[in-house]
Amino acid sequence: QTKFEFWYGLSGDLSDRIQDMCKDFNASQADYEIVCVSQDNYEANLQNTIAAFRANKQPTIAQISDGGTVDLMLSGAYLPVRQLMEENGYDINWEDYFSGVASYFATSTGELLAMPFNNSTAMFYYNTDALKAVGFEGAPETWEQVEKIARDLKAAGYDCPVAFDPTGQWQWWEQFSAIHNQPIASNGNGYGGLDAEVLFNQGKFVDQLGWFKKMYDEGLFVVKSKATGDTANDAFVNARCQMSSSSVADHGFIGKQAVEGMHWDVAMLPVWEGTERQNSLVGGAALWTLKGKSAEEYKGAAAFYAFIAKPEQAEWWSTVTGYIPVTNSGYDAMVAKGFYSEAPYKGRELALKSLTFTPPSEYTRGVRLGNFGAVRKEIQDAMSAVLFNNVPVQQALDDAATRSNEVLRKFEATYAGKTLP
Amino acid sequence: MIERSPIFNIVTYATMILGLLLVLTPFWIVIVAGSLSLQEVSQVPLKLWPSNHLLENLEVAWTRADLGPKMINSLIVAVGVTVGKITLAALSAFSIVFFNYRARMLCFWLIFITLMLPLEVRIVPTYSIAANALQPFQVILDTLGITWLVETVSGVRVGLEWNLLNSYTGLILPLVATATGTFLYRQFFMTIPDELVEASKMDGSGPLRFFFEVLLPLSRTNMLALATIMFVSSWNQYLWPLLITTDRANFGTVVMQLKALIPAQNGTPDWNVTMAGALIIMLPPLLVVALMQRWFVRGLISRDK
Amino acid sequence: MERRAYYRNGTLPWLLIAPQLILVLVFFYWPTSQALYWAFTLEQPWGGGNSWVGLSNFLSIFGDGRYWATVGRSAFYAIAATGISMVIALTLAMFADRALKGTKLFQSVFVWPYAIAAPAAGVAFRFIFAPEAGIIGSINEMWPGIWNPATNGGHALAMVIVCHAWLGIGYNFIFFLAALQMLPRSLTEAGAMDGARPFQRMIDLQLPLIAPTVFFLLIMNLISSFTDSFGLIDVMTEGGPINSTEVMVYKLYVDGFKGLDYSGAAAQSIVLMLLVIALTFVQFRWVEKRVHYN
Amino acid sequence: MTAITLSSVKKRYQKTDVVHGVDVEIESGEFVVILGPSGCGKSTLLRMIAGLEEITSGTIAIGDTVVNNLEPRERGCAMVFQNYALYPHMSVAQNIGYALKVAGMPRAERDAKVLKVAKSVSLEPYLDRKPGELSGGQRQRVAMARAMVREPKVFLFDEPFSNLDAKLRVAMRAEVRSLHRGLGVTSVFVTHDQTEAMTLADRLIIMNAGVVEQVGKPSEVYNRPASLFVADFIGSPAMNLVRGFFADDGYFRHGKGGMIHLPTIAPNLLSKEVSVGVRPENVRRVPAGTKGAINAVVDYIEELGASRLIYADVDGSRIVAVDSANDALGTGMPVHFAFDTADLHVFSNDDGRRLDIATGLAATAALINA
Amino acid sequence: MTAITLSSVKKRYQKTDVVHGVDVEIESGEFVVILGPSGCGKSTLLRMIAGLEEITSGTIAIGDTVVNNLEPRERGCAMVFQNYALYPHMSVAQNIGYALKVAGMPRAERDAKVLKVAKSVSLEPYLDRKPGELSGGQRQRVAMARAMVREPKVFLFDEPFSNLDAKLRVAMRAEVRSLHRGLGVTSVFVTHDQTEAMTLADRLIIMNAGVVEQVGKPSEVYNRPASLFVADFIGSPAMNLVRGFFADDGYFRHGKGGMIHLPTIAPNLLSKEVSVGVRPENVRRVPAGTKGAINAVVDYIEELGASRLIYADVDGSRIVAVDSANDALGTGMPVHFAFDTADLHVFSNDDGRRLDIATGLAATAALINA
Ligand SMILES: Nc1ncnc2c1ncn2[C@@H]1O[C@H](COP(=O)(O)OP(=O)(O)OP(=O)(O)O)[C@@H](O)[C@H]1O
Ligand SMILES: Nc1ncnc2c1ncn2[C@@H]1O[C@H](COP(=O)(O)OP(=O)(O)OP(=O)(O)O)[C@@H](O)[C@H]1O
Ligand SMILES: O=P(O)(O)OC[C@H](O)CO
Ligand SMILES: [Mg+2]
Ligand SMILES: [Mg+2]
Repeated sequence: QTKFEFWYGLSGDLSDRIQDMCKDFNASQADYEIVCVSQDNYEANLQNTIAAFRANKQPTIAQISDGGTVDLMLSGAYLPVRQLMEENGYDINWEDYFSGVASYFATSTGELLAMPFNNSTAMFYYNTDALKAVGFEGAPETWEQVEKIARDLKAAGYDCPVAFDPTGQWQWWEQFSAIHNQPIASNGNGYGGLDAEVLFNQGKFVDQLGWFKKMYDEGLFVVKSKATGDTANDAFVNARCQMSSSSVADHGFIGKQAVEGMHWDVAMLPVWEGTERQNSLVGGAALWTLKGKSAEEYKGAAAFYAFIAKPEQAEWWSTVTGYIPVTNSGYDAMVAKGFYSEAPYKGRELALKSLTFTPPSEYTRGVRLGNFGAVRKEIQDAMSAVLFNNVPVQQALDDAATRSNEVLRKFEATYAGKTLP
Repeated sequence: MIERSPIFNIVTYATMILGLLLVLTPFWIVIVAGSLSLQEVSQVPLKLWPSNHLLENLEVAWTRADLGPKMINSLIVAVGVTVGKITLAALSAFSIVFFNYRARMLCFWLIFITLMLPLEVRIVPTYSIAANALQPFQVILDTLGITWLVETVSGVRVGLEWNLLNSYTGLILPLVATATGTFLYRQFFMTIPDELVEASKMDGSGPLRFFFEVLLPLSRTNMLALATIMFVSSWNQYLWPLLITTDRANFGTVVMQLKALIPAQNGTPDWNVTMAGALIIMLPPLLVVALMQRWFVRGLISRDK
Repeated sequence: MERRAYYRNGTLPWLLIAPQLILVLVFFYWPTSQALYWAFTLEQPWGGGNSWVGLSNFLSIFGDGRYWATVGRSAFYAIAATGISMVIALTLAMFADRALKGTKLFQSVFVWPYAIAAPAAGVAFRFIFAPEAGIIGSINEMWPGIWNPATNGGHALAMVIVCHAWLGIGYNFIFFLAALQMLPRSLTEAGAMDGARPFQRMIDLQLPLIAPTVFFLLIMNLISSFTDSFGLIDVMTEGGPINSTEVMVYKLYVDGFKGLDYSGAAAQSIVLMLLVIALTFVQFRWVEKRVHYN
Repeated sequence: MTAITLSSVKKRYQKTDVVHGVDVEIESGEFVVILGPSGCGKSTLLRMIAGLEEITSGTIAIGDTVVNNLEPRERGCAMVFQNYALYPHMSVAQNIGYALKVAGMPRAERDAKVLKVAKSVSLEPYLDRKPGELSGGQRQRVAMARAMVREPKVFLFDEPFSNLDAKLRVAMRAEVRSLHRGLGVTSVFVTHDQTEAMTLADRLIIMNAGVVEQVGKPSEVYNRPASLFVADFIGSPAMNLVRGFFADDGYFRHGKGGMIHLPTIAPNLLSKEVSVGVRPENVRRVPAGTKGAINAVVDYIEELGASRLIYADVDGSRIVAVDSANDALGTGMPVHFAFDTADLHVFSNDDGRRLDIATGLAATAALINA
Repeated sequence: MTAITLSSVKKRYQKTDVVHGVDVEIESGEFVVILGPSGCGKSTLLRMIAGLEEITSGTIAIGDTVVNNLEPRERGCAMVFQNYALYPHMSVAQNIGYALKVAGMPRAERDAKVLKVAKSVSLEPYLDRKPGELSGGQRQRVAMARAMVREPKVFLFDEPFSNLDAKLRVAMRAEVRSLHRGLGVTSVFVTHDQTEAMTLADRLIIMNAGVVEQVGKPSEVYNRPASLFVADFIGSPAMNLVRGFFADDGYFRHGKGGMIHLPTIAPNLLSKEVSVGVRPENVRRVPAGTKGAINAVVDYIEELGASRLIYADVDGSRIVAVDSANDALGTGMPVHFAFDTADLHVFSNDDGRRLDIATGLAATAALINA
């Protein structure tokens, strides 16, 4: 029996589900034993994987989020998943994978480098009881609506109309940019080469951040984060905050944790009135196979990929979490079953709708920036600085842009001579 | 005591009581919060008197952070580091103080200067050495051409590798080198009168006999003091285990688990459980210090820089 | 005093010191030399190779306003934490040294913070200072938003510093008390005969006489605030909000391990090392030369 | 005038009584030395006078004031400590002037006073040095200057010379004495060195185990020790003391059946258990066959250069004699001693007190070997 | 038989010569004391014999074996250290038996031997105590027992009594001597206390600054000091030494123009810069007007109990005399001294060596004030 490791970046409830999955895999066959290790979050997993790789102690499989894609692509440390599966005799219909996923995790020629696994997009959660109480029925679709509802809620004595987490740059910035078709970086968000420069200090996000600030100052946005000791999700499920934005992956968690008697629903991220909504970005992570392992271990990894790609397995995963089915056929099957038409899963189909709202544009197929984690951190800091320290929006974003470009230049220099696959 | 001035005595007691409050308040809050129920702990203002949920909170914290095996790991690491440090420190100090060889001061300084290279500042490269502790030797062999020589002669490639990640050895070994311990032992050994060495020489005993039969028994107090300090500091290690154990389940230590106990990672702000967990984690070194206080203080005093 | 009683033996001393020397070379000097090397190169995060870039890593950190902000913050942190901790410990030690009845009890409790792991204290203090829970929660209830370390950098830094200072009380207390108790009793008595009252004796006699200890602790505390603050910050604020609690050691960890900038982090390591060495050096020069009376 | 009065002064630490009730009066301007073995309570007594130690019971008065409840600074005493207790971080001038500074004396006045005192003990050239840069003798002088500058009513010294080497000690003794002669301040000086005590004291207080054994002039204490303890303690080599009793047959019985003829011994001593003492320098060697001589056998000889000590055995009792003869004398050889009865001291074995010998003893050697 | 032979033994530390070339032979069974001031190299010499210090040049032989290159344990010496150097963590029995244990002697035999030795120094009741629970004298005895138990060929003592109080020191002296008498083992004893040296030694080695000044019996050294250094060093109070020269007018000139008549002085000394010495106990007080008496003025008096020391000034030279008279005498009063020329010592000021006075001097007081 061959043992191999799988490191992932999920914790809490999602981590427990992965452990279930690993158990099932181990039970399903006798040749391999997968050891699944949680590294808490995506950043830590990327960091630990790198450290382990440098130490020649890497796992066979690492779950790397969207933001780490370029870091992996240039690392020279992975085995393309297609090659892996082919070599091990698995025939996968790569065309079946959802196009948004492919555009993020595949080469420019469309070859998937990593195994799509848990994919998502950002959603807007809202407490229907509260909204009703201030006379709003249905889903908020525009930020104008959100602002009004928030005001009404405040007036009605709700402390926290909208939960805002400045470390949630993914939903508040990346996804905002995508659905409003705003560039994050030049070179088509970096797809055109490592010499891309960030552009978030121009365009709509500048105003958006200004709006966040206004909302925050009026007490309509309330900061809920790890640092405050009450995360946005916690605040939402406990009805302390009435609206919140986060991944569709949390749909399962919210359903389970929402306090007794609370009614809530989910919507696509709002847009500003008059905006032509674009498709949102694929989030979540894919599974990368790392170099330097034995053929046996690769066999095991391939078997594992095949296992999670099985329709019933994929369906189970989507059910217990909130992640979207990553293949078109999987999605169709679930729709056909009526999965999305009933609570508690109703609403999750909006994620797919959001992802496929339009065909991907130059700025909505994904982000290809090296050391993107560091750039994200800059945005988090900029948002915090504007909110908490009253730094002028433009100045904060310019500052963040300068630093981000330094990060990108350093990355470019470090990989001088290399190009994106 | 010279002055009988009651006013000054009152000032003295008042200050000390204030100090006591200052020192004890955090402990008190940890205990109180650790004994509250979830509702009680979420109340504002906080109750300042313990409730009766301590045991159940301890239990929840214990299972949530998987403290059982982590305790054992911490214990293994702390004891291992402590024993290792004391041994190495005693041996090195013995060598430096009781033998007269040219390089002894150089050796002492080599060891002593490491005081100025705390783990935190050399964390990045230290991690890589932990991945292969024999790396320096490999590099030496490579640069000397020995690898090449052996390879051409025998066809075998010399690949020295000793991985310390995710192992007790890795958690312990890099922490075992100790400038403080060596320094402390050296200071103590220097107070051993020359005559005692000479008496034992006249009695016919050699250096090792002297070390085991005279020096070690005499340094018992120091050893206990050192052991206390070392135990506390190794139990309380945070960054190093955090870095070199990717396999937390098997090699994690309790202190690393603290972060896992902080609410917001698990949903509800159950600070009561967090505090109960913190209590468990604080307790062992606190007990050691409280029990060893006498020696501990004496040992530190004799250090006197 | 130099010793004169030595053993003569060729290999034994080397055998005795070898284990420690090897550990020191492998785990201290080798990594340090590596850091030194990296500081002059651009190292690929996945270890695929590196290129020599001379001083550019240093130039880029020195040219970075945020780095200097971190340096300034570290200095402030170090001075504040050291100051608070030492003043409290010294005051307690001075009074404990009077050895009134029951002092022993106080004394043993004052040492306790020494035993606490920084992250554990961090967790406790985080709760104590949590804006919506614990004790501060009630103050916030009265004046909403008056205290919020999650959004206010100043509050966050203050919280970390207070915790760090608290942790140092035990260690500083022991040393101060030891130093005070090592002062000959007759000096205090001579002071009393000369007519000095207790408080005046503290200022005129005890304080100057324990100057070596004060200085030793000052340096040890400064060094510890520069290096040991990691666990505390990681548990309490992770450097936030907006880097307002990011000190040098935390930044180099963040840049190196989180930012995957091994080279920049190595350069920062070197700077921090030099700082610590400089402090230690100052201590040796100063303590030996200035504050020592035989 | 009485400068210091101790009445039934007792000191008890937790459970141990250390000073058992001392009554002494010290006259104004007197130089009194407290002498006694280590641990007998000398320092404790001195420190109670200084106010550094609480008085368990009894009273201490300085001048006419009972000082029991006064702080040290209010008693007008100055003290010189055994280890000098100089402030190591202050210069000599600052050390001397500290008391004045504390008292709030203006700087100029203070400086002048410090200078004057420093001159009087020849410390002028060292005023800017730290104590660490001074020799032992100089430090000692700083300690003295520091005491003098306050112009105290009483000087207290606690073994101030015990850290000095022999030569310096002798020199400092002379200095202290001349200082006292010059200032005339009442002084109490503690020591366990009898030579120091003898040479310095106007009056001696001999203490033993917390009790005052004798108070008196040095010559009185030497010539008429009031107790066995004093007899044994004062004088070097120590007084020969032989335990036994005066039998009514005219013999003094002692040792292993030894009998010494003492025909005219006072009847008041008869049959009492006593110790009889005679100082070694009062034991004379006499030629063999001298009438009334005591016959002894040499144990060993100690050469002292100018003279020698003969340690001899008299029927199991040890007798030491100072001898300045030069003849060859060795272990096992017979010697013969005599002494004047005037030099005889008798002490009760019960309470160790001196017993007075009724007059009328023969004036010369009268102890005859049985 | 010669037990220890030192030939041109030198010791140099880095750049300082500490022992300058010592040649001494110590006879078997002899008790030799090395006496000299602090820092003169006594300990160094002793430690070279013990093997604790390397010999820079020269040879040391014990018996017939040159031991220069032998380890301490191979030399058959046992040593008693100044601070006893007992193993604080071992009981008395273990301390005494440690050397035997190291030598691998079986337990039973060892115990028997330890017991025997312990008995011989009356330590039996204390065998189970730790050194910390013993008095100074008992510790000293343990140190001695530890040395004895190995039955060494040579005993070495390095100021073994200097940590004891005066009384105990005297007692221990007697004990060491009786021990030596009993065992007859060659002993070398280092001290800087002359009384100790005088009373213990068969022969004295007087050292100064790394050089042997004189080797001889105590009485020889006292009565005929070979050098100025020895003359000044030996004897307490120290010999009166007056620098000056014998003029051919029959006067010895000294001090502030002082002149002493010395009519029959040997011509070999004329006009040389010399020091003239006479011991205080050889200076007699004579009545005023005695012919040939020296007139002096009392500086001060030190009472010693049995006698007193008169410190007096003779034309700017200080003279000390031992006086046993009892008359009132105080500073500034005139006194008159005389002494026998036989008691006179003369030393060259150039090299400090003793100069022999040609015979034929007058037998009595012959120094007359000018
Ligand atoms: N603080 C104390 N607690 C208990 N006992 C004490 C204390 N201080 C002194 N003693 C005891 O009191 C006795 C007298 O002590 P003191 O210092 O007066 O002796 P001393 O005559 O000055 O001796 P020395 O010549 O050694 O200085 C000693 O037996 C000592 O052990
Ligand atoms: N290890 C050493 N290095 C340099 N000089 C030394 C060393 N040991 C001793 N000396 C010097 O050698 C000289 C003789 O020292 P030694 O110990 O023999 O003196 P001593 O006669 O025994 O004196 P004391 O009576 O003080 O013990 C001293 O001046 C001392 O300073
Ligand atoms: O929370 P997830 O798994 O949907 O992922 C969110 C983002 O993609 C993180 O980069
Ligand atoms: Mg005393
Ligand atoms: Mg010596």
